[in-house]
Amino acid sequence: MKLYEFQAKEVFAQHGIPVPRGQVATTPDEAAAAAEKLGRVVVKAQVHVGGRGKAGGIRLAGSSVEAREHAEAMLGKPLKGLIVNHVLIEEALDIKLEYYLAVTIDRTRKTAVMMASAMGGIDIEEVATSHPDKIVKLGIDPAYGPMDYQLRWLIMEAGFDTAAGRGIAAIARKIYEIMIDADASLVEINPLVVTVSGTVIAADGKFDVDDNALFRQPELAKLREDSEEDPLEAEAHRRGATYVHLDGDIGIIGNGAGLVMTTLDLVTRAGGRPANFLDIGGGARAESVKEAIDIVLLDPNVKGILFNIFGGITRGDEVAKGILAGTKDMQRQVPIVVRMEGTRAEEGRKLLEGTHLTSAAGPIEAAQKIIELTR
Amino acid sequence: MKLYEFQAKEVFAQHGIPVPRGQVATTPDEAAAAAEKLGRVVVKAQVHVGGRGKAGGIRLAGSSVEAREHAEAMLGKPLKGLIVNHVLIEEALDIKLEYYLAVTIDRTRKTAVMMASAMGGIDIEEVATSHPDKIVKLGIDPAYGPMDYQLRWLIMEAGFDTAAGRGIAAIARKIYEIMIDADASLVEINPLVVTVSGTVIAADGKFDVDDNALFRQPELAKLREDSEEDPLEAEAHRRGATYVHLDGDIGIIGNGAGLVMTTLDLVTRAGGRPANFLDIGGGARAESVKEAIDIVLLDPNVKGILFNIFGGITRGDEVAKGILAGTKDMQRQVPIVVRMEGTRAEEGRKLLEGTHLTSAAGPIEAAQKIIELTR
Amino acid sequence: MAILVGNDTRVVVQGVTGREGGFHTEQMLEYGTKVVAGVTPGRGGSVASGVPVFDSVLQAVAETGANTSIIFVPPPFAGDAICEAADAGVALVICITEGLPTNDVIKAVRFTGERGTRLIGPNCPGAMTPGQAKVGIMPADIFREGKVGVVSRSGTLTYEVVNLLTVANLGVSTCVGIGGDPVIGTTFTDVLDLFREDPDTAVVILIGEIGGSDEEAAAEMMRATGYRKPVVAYISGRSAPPGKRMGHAGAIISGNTGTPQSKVRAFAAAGAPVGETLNEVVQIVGGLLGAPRGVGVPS
Amino acid sequence: MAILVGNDTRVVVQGVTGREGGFHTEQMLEYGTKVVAGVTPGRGGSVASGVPVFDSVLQAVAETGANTSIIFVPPPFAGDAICEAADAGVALVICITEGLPTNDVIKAVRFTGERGTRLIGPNCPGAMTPGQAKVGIMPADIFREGKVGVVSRSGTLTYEVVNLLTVANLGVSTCVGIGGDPVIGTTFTDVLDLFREDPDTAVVILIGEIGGSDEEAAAEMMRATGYRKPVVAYISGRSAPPGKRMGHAGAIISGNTGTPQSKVRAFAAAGAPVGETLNEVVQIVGGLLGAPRGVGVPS
Repeated sequence: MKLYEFQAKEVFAQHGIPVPRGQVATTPDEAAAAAEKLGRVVVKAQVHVGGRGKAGGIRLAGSSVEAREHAEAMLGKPLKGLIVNHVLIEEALDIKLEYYLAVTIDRTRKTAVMMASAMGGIDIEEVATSHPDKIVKLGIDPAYGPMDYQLRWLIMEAGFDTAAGRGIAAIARKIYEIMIDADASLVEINPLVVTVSGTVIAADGKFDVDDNALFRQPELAKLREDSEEDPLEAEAHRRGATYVHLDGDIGIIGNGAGLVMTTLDLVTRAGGRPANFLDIGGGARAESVKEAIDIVLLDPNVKGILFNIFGGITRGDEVAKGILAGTKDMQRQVPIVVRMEGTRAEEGRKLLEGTHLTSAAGPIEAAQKIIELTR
Repeated sequence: MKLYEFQAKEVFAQHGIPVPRGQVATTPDEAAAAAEKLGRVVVKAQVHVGGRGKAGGIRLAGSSVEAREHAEAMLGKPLKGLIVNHVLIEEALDIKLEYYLAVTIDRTRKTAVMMASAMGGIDIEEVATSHPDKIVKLGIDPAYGPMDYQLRWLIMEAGFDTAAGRGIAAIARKIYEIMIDADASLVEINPLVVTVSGTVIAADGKFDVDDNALFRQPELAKLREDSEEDPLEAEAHRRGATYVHLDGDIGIIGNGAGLVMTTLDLVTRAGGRPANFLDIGGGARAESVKEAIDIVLLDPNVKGILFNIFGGITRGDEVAKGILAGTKDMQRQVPIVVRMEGTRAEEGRKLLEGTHLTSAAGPIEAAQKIIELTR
Repeated sequence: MAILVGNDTRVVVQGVTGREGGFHTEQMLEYGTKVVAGVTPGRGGSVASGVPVFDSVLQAVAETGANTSIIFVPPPFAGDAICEAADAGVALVICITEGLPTNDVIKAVRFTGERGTRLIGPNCPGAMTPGQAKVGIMPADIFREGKVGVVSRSGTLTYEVVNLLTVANLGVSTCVGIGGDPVIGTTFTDVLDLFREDPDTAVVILIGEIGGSDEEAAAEMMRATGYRKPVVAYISGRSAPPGKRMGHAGAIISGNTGTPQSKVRAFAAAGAPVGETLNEVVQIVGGLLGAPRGVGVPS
Repeated sequence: MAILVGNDTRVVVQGVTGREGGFHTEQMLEYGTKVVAGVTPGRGGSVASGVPVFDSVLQAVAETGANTSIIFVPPPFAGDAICEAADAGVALVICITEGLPTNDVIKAVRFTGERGTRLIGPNCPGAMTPGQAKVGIMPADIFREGKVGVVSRSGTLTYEVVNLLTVANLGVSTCVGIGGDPVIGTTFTDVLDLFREDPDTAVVILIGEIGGSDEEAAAEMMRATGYRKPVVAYISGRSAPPGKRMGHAGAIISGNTGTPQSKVRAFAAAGAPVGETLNEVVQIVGGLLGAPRGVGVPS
């Protein structure tokens, strides 16, 4: 789950990381009022995309009139395909240096890793491609957290301004603290600005939360709904499904992430275009299978559904019952192909016999059949 | 440095440990007002001694009138030799069980150690003597802090009420958190009460702060002056001296804790009674030596002073200069014996020649001489 | 004894009184696995799903000599359960539980590593040596004994490939599900290291997926150490778009890392064939096992 | 080479540009100790007190091959400095700094222990092998080379006893100040273990004090392992009242622990004589060294 910049900065401020004075606005009036108080401001569209600035999502405003105009131009409009619902009005900074500082999970080290670069203000993926040597990484031992000497090393290796070193080290300690206390999977400050007067300040903020930890982060869990970008995914997640929206027309339902992914691959390989990823998980009951069909059909592009089930804990007869229930009062009639193997698959297949459902002997055959049926 | 019960409980409450509703009072009127609000209360004298209850320092009051009477009987009066300046007025609890729970430093394990006993409400030293098997200890790995399974083990081994186990585990985690966050060297809850209604609550609280960590605990450092029991020690510590007040009549000054301790031993062994321990530390300058004499003489019982100096970083000539300065305008004229060895001892001894000061060749001789001179 | 689990395995089930824990305890016992104890705090002294229940792993180990733990406790408590098992001296901990916070996994990995305890998972189907022991949740009846080692990030894909092997009259030496989370205890590299020394394993199937670089690391290890046993790989999620998390918390292409291209390339560089489908994987394996031993991987 | 420090010792001074650090660097160099580097972050590239200064211990070790660190940095930073040295691969870290928060020491002890680095101190005068190396702050001119190992919780008491040895025409093999804090890296037991194997040490003087049970632990180790080298002990603070902290953070009798009686009894049980005064200690040592070798402790 991703937080918006303004939400991330609220968390930063709570942890004592300096952020620019600012205010979030949902209307041009609010934007103007905020600018009135703050003076020279930047108006920043709150959406989860990279390259906001180039796309016109960050604009300088010298007056509240100008701030209102910028807000008006952004609010309710799409930016790189995503509708802007909030703008952040922030004091403009006198920027001397722009750095990059982040903490995230290093899957290989199996620890948190802190990353620093003197090439701030640019998408870090770009830096990673063009100047990989300009990104310095520090693995953090979970038993001790970042040590002073390690942060000194990081700051020195990154080539940061020596005078700002102490302030940057303090912020580095705090983003790690946030990672632990708030179960973040990414805390990123880009750019971390050193102002002309020497202050270090988080001019932008990214904050991804570990979804698995939301049970112990009630404050962050409340922000969840806000942060969903895709309305279909939002609805599916509200209903508790593991659903990813894609841009094709064949709905895919299966049990187990790997199996569903592979089903997408097989459909794509056979020339079809999957409309979604939906994993009913292990041991799903009939009701949740029915629900899965409903969710997939929320997408108006879906012209057919492919079920790929390999029963382990999941029982074929339960899935079959769910499919029958789901197709009985289906919003739209679309062809369905079912491939079923494993625990109680035989019983399941028997239940589906004599219905309008198409059965397939294996996943490859299933992919071919659903493509034919939706062509 | 020790906190008073009411100060410890403030810290407890900040960390979410349940404590009885209560209020601190410095006058009988305040005590009565507090009791008015709280109903049936206990009036507790705030002094750093064990066995307060038996000594009459904890009294139940059914009314505000009674609370006022108890407060009047305690405030400004000595309890086990210490003047009571504060009383804590607290709601009376319906006690079902009294436990002991604490965290402190285990010097042998070189970690924090959590201690639990079902024999609460009694001085833990007594339990340690009479029922050592009734105290369960859990070493805490600083890399991980207390783990849930360890606390379950502790609670089970201590024989705590199972229903209260979860509440006790939460408090155990919090006292460790306090130990780390507030640099405590001891956090003790005795008794930890399980009430008739099943609530777990810290009915008493002890909290010793690691003096070495006061630099990063500004809030606690402010309480320092409050907590000094001995006025002479309070004054000496304000002046920055490492001073311990004892009940004899020979002032002892030396460099290095071990050397001063040994000097006390030698004086005691020779039949004298030391009035204090004062370590001028390593590399002391003349001014601080002069100051040391002033501090020792604040104690009206002091009839003479013994200097025992073995110079390492400390220079004999500096010490001698300090002694001369200190004796020039001494508040009271008392005999002084100086034993000096090590770095620049010769120069130091030369400076003292021809004065009224007595020199000694070794510490044993020095102890004998000061005893003779003060007899 | 193949690898990781076998006839010497003595299992303690953490969370034995839960729905999942109870069901799979019975399934494991039915398969013949030596499940010797269960643990549920506060339920010590009782019997559940046919095994004695203890309040702590420490007690269970002391009383029953358990050397392997399987964990079914809910996610908020699973990290602690892993550490408890390691602290009690259990040599192998298999965490089935899905949904552990990554911070808890990082801590548990550090903790088990320090004590020399091997952790498999979390969020994995477990490990199984057909004919000897099943310490996991895989459907046992699809397995046949044989010479093929299987290691996989996905549960159901594992069953799929095992089923194809059985249909092709091939069998499994040991099957290990390492789990689909971003941070896991035992990696592909670790399992390949074990299979290397296992005389019962002639060829290894490795089922990877998008996300992370564990497959690349394994391929690089094979290349660098001259891994002799043939490995046939499969990569799931080749059609997944970047930035989307495909069910598994770890299955996500972020920026330049975790792409299927990078993984396929790495295996190619290590001389390991990559099947386009699982059927193709099993065909290649069949060919390898038909060919004389020690010939290695066909290029 | 006696123990801990000797001709192979190559010292890096952490906090070399401070007043204390600078002064003692010069003193150590003057004694002939191989001080090869200093560290002060931000001062790398300069020279201080005659040694090259680096920004980090890592750099200092890489450039100079330092294997021993001595720490003079102020208390808020000393715990981190210990860890930095251990992380840079320094084998022995001696922390002179006084006033470290106990929590920092606990963490540093855990950290150094994990990396196999020995920590002496904090709040100690260091270690010295006369004629070879002084890594500490003790006044060198009172030392003579000899056969007596000295280990002590107190700085000035150490100087006192060394001085008495010198006056008695006896000398020191290695002298180790372990420090007076409640939690310390190297204990009496550890140092006795080292002296046991040291052919240059014939007898050991152990200077303990009230507080803790490190003396009892050392005595118990001697008893349990049949420690063969004669040890003569001294306990300071015999006249101290309970509950009062006598200068050293660790010198306090709390409840039943840390009493001089308990320590004296423990040494008696281990067959180690306890001198009533330091003069008596040196007399006993003199007697032992006069007697034929290997006779052990007179009862």
